[in-house]
Amino acid sequence: MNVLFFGITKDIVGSSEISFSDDFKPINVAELKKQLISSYPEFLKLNSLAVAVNSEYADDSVPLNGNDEIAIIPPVSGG
Amino acid sequence: MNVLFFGITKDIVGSSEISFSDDFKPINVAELKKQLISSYPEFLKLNSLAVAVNSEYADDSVPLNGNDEIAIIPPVSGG
Amino acid sequence: MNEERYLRQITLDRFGNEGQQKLNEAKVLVVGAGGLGIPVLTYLNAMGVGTLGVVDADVVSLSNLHRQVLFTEAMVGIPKVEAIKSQLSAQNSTTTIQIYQTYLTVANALDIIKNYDIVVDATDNFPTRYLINDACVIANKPFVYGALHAFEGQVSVFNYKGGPTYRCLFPTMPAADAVPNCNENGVLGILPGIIGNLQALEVVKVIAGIGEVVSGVLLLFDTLSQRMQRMKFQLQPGNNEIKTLATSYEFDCELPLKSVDAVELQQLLSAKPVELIDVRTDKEFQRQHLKEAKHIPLGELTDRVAELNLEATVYVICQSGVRSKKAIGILQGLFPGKDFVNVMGGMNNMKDYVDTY
Amino acid sequence: MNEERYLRQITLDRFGNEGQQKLNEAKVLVVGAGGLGIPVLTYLNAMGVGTLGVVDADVVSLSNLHRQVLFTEAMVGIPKVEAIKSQLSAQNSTTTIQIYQTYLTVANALDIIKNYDIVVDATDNFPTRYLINDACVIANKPFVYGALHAFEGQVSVFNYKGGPTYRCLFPTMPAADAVPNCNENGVLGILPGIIGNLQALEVVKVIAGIGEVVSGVLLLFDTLSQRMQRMKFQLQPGNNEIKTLATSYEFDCELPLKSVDAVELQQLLSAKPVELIDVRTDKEFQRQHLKEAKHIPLGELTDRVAELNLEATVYVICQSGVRSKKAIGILQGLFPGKDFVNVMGGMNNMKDYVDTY
Repeated sequence: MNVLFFGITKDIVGSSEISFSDDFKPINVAELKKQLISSYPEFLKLNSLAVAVNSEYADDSVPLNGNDEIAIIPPVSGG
Repeated sequence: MNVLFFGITKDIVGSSEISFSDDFKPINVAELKKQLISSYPEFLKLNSLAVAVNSEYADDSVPLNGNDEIAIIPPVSGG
Repeated sequence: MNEERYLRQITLDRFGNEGQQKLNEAKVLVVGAGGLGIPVLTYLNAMGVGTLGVVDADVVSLSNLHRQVLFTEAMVGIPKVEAIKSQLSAQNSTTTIQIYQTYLTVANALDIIKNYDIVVDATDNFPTRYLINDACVIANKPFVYGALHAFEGQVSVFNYKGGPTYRCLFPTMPAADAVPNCNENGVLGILPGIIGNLQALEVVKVIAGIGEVVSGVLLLFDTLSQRMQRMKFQLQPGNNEIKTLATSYEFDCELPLKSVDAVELQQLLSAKPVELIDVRTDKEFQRQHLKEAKHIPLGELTDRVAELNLEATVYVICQSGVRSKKAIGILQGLFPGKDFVNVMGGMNNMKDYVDTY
Repeated sequence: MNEERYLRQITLDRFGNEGQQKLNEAKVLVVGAGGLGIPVLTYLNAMGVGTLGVVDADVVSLSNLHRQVLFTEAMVGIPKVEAIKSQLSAQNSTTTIQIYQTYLTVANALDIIKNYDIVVDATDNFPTRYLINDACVIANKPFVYGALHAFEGQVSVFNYKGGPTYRCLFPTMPAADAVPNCNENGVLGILPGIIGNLQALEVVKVIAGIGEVVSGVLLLFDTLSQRMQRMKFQLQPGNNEIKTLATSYEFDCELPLKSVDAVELQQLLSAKPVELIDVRTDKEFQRQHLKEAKHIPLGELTDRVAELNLEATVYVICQSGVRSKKAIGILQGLFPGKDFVNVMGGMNNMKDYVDTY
């Protein structure tokens, strides 16, 4: 499962994309957020974080499958 | 098989997309060009016409399959 | 309306005289006259939008010029809205240009917005973005959003014909230190040019009723790969039923904070020795710093607090005033009861003094 | 190089001082100072590209202003390259701006291009695009291509580090009447703004060596859906081995054609009755036409040739001079041996006279 990172989350993770092996794949969006927070505590501060699953906004309950395209989209403020 | 049209070809065809039923599906790019010319003689004038099959430039010999994404891309000159 | 002037648009199938007439009758408010607002205003003015409003309290600074291309060197120091009015009028004397030399606030937002058909969010900070969202929902106006981070930009049209709003994407404002802004993080001059032009395009589509408006879709543009991705999203119940503005749109986590501005700090520095901590990176510090500053990068602060002279009042500075607030948050946690003072606007506002120290 | 001025770019990770220094040392040639060239020049100048060259023979006209946003109303009638030099210098006095008030031709192309690192194709016609391609292959310079049709734009970087060229996409020039240009077809003012900015971005990426350059990929941008599609393509053998320019880049099908210009036609009209056929659409004709013109839309020409007075010399006019050439091609086929006269530049060049007739 591949996860793309945008905005500040790319800087936090230090990469624009990370892969989860099937053994550690989160079962849903809530689980994914938890895993990100535990690996990168700075995610805790991003109270408004959009997650896209296959190009659609996904709330915490949306289940994740191995071949889903996932994107982590934080708010950005610059202008 | 769906074909997307760009630039002047969209104006010639009068639509941004047309479908070929499986019975009349061209077997390759050369055949597709022939069918377009026979339906829309103005294609004859477009001596440089790029055809993309699944987002890759395709020369006349490339075979076409039912679920290919095809785009007809003419040169454009405006600036 | 001069036909000759707009001939190339009038000739265009699916736009024509009707599209041009709709532009001519439209009233568009642009909030923020920076990297995004400039291209939006420039193209809407040239294309023949009849009435343009501009809200911005700032003056032109030299470090604006690399991306705010309407401003000339001679305009550095004058109010942005005045510079814009004179430039836009020279390009198209038929546009009515209404300038508001102020920040958009809870007190003035609804009064200003009610006079326009569409609002463009071209600001550079979260409090104003959430204020625009709520005010547009209350006033029932669509608004065209654009925002940047480093090499990326976002575009969408919110509150359009019952479509979703900014809060459907990002329900609550991030903490003050969670997401950096352009002044802190930097931005390639061309990026706001691209994003602002994509916003101007959406404004024209909304006014003229052509094409698919980017409503319920967030566009994500990346300069490094030159790719545009899309995310669909829905209206969340309640977000289009806001009836009143919040009392304040300041950052939720705003600390009760003592602060000084550039002039005050300069007076302090010339009057007496002070404990001034610069929390920027090594690179930023080497490029330019105040003579009196003690350098402790933010990341090393907790490990190096022993170096602080806590007998004196401790002033904290960074590039724009955001990281220094964060540092003070950390220090207040370590030394409750002791006061720390933030240098508002950071080194960005110290530039007139930095060479003399 | 002024650090304060470019602070927001210098602060940016992966760009920094090195990126800024590379921009400062770069020399970029922009061919065409129209809808595409203006945003390219504006942003490259603001961002700190050290040397900019501009090739364009035209003067500013009123119908340019809706998309060529650097020109003010007061500049109508003056050479575009002069207007540009004065505007860009006011915005950034440190840029060296080299102007060439000429068309790019077989005679001057190699001499001009050799002085630059990168060429931007911001022209509005096929002959110049093919000339730029061949000259850049010979001179071994990358060139950043942008072009428009109605609501769509194309962007790519050709001849970059051994990558494919324009001829790998479109091997030979289309016939003169196969593909319309913006003057004939119309263009929304914002579209060249977006495409030009995407070109400027590629120039910066090539110079600074950041991100993935759009080489071997054609970007297709559609304003109505605000979608960007991509097509990959390869170098075709031989296209990077051009050693000399062609003798001429005129349209292959160029007809041996008699023609008059606006002034000559006006003299003819005031001197004697003439047979003048206007082949534009009903809508165009209703908007504005010459009193003496007989209206036969191009599509009806073959059916209505009986209406022509072939005893007189027949003059043919359209909006820009392209469809009238096409009409003459048809008429010459029907009446071989008879001369027909094209009105060069069409109604676009008649605007000073149209109100008096």
